[in-house]
Amino acid sequence: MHFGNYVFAEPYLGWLVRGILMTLLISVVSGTAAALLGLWVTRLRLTSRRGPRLAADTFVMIFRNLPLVPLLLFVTFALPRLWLQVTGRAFPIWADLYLLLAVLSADSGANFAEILRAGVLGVAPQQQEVARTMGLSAGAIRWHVVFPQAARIVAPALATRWIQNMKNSTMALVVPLPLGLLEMAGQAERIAGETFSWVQPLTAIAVVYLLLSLGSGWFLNRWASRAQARVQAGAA
Amino acid sequence: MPADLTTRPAADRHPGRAPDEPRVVLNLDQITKRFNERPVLSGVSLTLRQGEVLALCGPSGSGKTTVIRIISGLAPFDSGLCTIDGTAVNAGQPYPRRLYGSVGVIFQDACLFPHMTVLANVTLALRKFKRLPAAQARQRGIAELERMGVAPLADRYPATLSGGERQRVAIARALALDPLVLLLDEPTANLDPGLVDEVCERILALACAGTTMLLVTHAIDFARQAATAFALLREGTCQCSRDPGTLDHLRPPR
Amino acid sequence: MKKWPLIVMAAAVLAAGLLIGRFIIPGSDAPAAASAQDASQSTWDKVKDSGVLTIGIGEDAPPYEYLQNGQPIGYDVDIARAVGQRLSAYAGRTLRLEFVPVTDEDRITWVQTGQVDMSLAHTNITRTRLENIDFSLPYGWDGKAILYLASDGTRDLASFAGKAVGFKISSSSVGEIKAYYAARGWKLPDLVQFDNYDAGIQALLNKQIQGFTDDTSLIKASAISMGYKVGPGGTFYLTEPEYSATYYGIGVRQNDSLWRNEVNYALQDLWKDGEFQKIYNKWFGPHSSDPIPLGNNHIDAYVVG
Amino acid sequence: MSGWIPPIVRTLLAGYPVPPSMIDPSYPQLIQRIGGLELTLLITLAGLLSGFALGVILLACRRNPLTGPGRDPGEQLLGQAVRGAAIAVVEGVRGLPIILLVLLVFTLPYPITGLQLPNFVLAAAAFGLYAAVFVEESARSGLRSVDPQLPAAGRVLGLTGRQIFLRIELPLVFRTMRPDLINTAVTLFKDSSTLAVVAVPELTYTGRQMMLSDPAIYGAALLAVLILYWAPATAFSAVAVRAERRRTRAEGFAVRNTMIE
Repeated sequence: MHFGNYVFAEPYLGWLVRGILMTLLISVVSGTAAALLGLWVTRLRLTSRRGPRLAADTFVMIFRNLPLVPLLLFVTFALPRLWLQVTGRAFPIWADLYLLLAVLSADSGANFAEILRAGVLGVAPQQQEVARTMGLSAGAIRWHVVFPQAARIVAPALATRWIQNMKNSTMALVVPLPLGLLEMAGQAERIAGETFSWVQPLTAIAVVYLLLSLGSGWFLNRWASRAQARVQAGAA
Repeated sequence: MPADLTTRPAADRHPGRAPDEPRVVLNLDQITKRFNERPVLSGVSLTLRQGEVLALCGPSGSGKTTVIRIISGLAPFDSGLCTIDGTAVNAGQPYPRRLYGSVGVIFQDACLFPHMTVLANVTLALRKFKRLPAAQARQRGIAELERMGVAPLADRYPATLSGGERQRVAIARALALDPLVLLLDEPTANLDPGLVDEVCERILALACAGTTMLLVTHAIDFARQAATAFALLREGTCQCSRDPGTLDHLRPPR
Repeated sequence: MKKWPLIVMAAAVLAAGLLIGRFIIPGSDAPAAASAQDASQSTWDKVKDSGVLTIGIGEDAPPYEYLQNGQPIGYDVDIARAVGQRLSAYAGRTLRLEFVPVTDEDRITWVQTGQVDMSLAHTNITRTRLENIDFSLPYGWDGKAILYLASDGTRDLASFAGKAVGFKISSSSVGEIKAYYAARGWKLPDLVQFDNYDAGIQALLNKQIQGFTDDTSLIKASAISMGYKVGPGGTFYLTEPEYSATYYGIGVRQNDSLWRNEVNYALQDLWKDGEFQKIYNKWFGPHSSDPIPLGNNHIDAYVVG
Repeated sequence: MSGWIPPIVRTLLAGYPVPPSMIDPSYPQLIQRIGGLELTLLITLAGLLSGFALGVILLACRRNPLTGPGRDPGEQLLGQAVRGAAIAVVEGVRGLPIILLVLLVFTLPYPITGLQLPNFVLAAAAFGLYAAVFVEESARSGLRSVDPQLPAAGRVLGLTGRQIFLRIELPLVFRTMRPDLINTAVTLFKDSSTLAVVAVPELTYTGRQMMLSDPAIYGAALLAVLILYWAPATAFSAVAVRAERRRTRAEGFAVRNTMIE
């Protein structure tokens, strides 16, 4: 038995650092894409036109209630097969990263949309009316009046969901990816595979995750409570 | 309220009005509106000329706010004709685009955008609707805020303002767009008694400066001071006159 | 938010605890208390006393171990039963054989931690593994090659330089293929980690990767179980030559030579009276789906040695 | 085509058969033999029940009476320690991705305690912890919404702090927690799919094995799995939304549904 800190020795430390960077990349890219998707879907859900509204509602209903692991398994195994059969070209393995990002964005996007809708409904109706009498277009009303307020009203929920999205990047564990593209959990599994011990790599990434989620949680919540205080006091 | 304004009868402010009166800015002709099969307005007609201040009074629930919402395009109506600055608004048809921004509305609550500074509130439409460059919009915004006496608050957020200050900012925001007519929907109804005067004072000043306004209010005394014409909305119809006595029906019996 | 300082404090304590935990948690996954206490006692004594032999059997990996009609069968399972029978004879009592499924990640660890007395999970004898556990004499042998689609035409190992090649996680193939390519100055393949043979083969069918590598018997058997043929006229080919030769051993606890000897004796006795060959021929003989001739690696001399 | 559908469905619902020789006699057979959707549901239920109990315990630790006024410094210190531990557990579990929590729960207990537990128990423990955090949080926000006059009234009647917590506050809180509990159940149901990573033969793992090993089924297996997750999750979410709406209406909020176009 050896009391090692081999996780902090090469090459494992390098793998871990790489994994941390991939985790950050995946969570920031998918989080941003999800935020934009969520806004767009929210806008469609609240229009009076039936078609887009139905499509957006369906999107939210589907992706809010699908678990990520089987969804990722389905998408990263069935879609490349379909792509091959339809186009006759191979779907390269590194492009699974895009599928992963798409699934994470769709999942978080649907949840963002649900949260944002509650926010939009929380914006006083007169806010839109007064903006309209000022001659602002529907788009300008959305971007400058409704969405900024909606986001602030539900800021704590958005912050929580953003962190959830970061944590969801571990779902990449079920996606086959080249070693260079593995995120933290994948690298931990790789280290465990070579050292026959899960304890150290898992403990190491658990600490990193705690620091990431508690740290970003602290900043996001501070931002959220300030933002929320402003719109709530102002709406009175 | 300053003494000189309270003591002067409103009608005296336009002595010797010529028979060829100023052009009509706003004309409502037999506007009807039903809500859930219940008639709210059953034939409202009124005329507002440039420089006039029309006080629209009526008991609660008589449809005063509905009139304002119809004029500003926020609510549809069933029949009749609404003409603003020569442009007809027809029943059941979309509000003409060229009228956007030419009817300023002040709601009961100031309805400032809480996520923007006071100045940003005022300049938003200047930049996004009038397409003014940022510097010019800012200049214009500051000027309007100064006119309302709230320029020092330009960088504050609405949540930190008093009710009276908010309402003054809201007026500045509406005036920044140079509206043909300003619709005020009980601008002082939700204010603490101590804050009413500062707002009334500004509205009176606007009246003196010749701003065309439609003023919906419960405060009959204030209406008499500010207005040059009076309208009483009751049972879905409207009765207009230049006689301040029109409003007497509203006085609670003593 | 008045609660935050407290929460941050709690988080800091937790993080510090985990960091300190790093120094008291051993490098291996063995329970600190259990292994210290058991160090003096040989596994053989423990097995004789309790009458129970706990055997780790690998996860789904035909022909070594897989489920048929709900029963685990395969080469490893048969060897394990035969070895258990011999050990019963040595112990003078009938040992109850308890099979515990182990994953490829667990098969080394669980021997280290004593969760299983021995493990037969198509485990290659490698030096890194020998640093953590001991192995019996080899009871099977194979080589490692790259599986690829027959539609690509015949390919040699060099053609996979820089290409996407899948491997099974916790397999020794990843180290060996790197060493083989590095020794020849070829660009390393872009290695992709799979936790399942079938997953790798499906990705190969999807043309997401160009090859999948591991012990040839394992990947062949997986492909066959999925209904594909490997070799001329089949869906897949295997590269020739193999890039590494491998021997399978029964994993036993480190530095417990009494126990390892008993296991080795059992294997040797099986060999001597021909039972080993019978089991071997059942799975790898000329009539099996994936024949590997016995003796091509001089295993006989090694086992009896 | 239709010939293989019933076996697929049967396997997805009940899992692959487990050989008797791989069953540990020291634990009930049921939890070792079961698989597929049944196992998923059983783990959800076990996680929810243990999570509820653990959540209430965590909440009680967090509000323990030792930190109250009139306690001597030693008790205060102990109370603060208990409270800090409860907060550490809650924040720790909340800060970890569920896959990582599952991996930790499946990996750490043996090296630390030397205890060998069947997968089902470990899965229930992982999801019990996961659910406890939701329950604790929901109960805590529920407590905040309890009219402060009610505990005060209890105090006037001579109830002790514990009696007030158990008899007055908790029953009131449970009523407001109902939508959150349904949501937690849905979350557990969905997130139990992460157990596939540690080879627990629940629905996702079963579907994945089926997809990978049988080219004739391939994507259809996981499509079926997705539907088996989606349909109950959607139904229960709808129930939660209704419960939420009832709660909101009880609190007197109005809901508006349109946006200016």
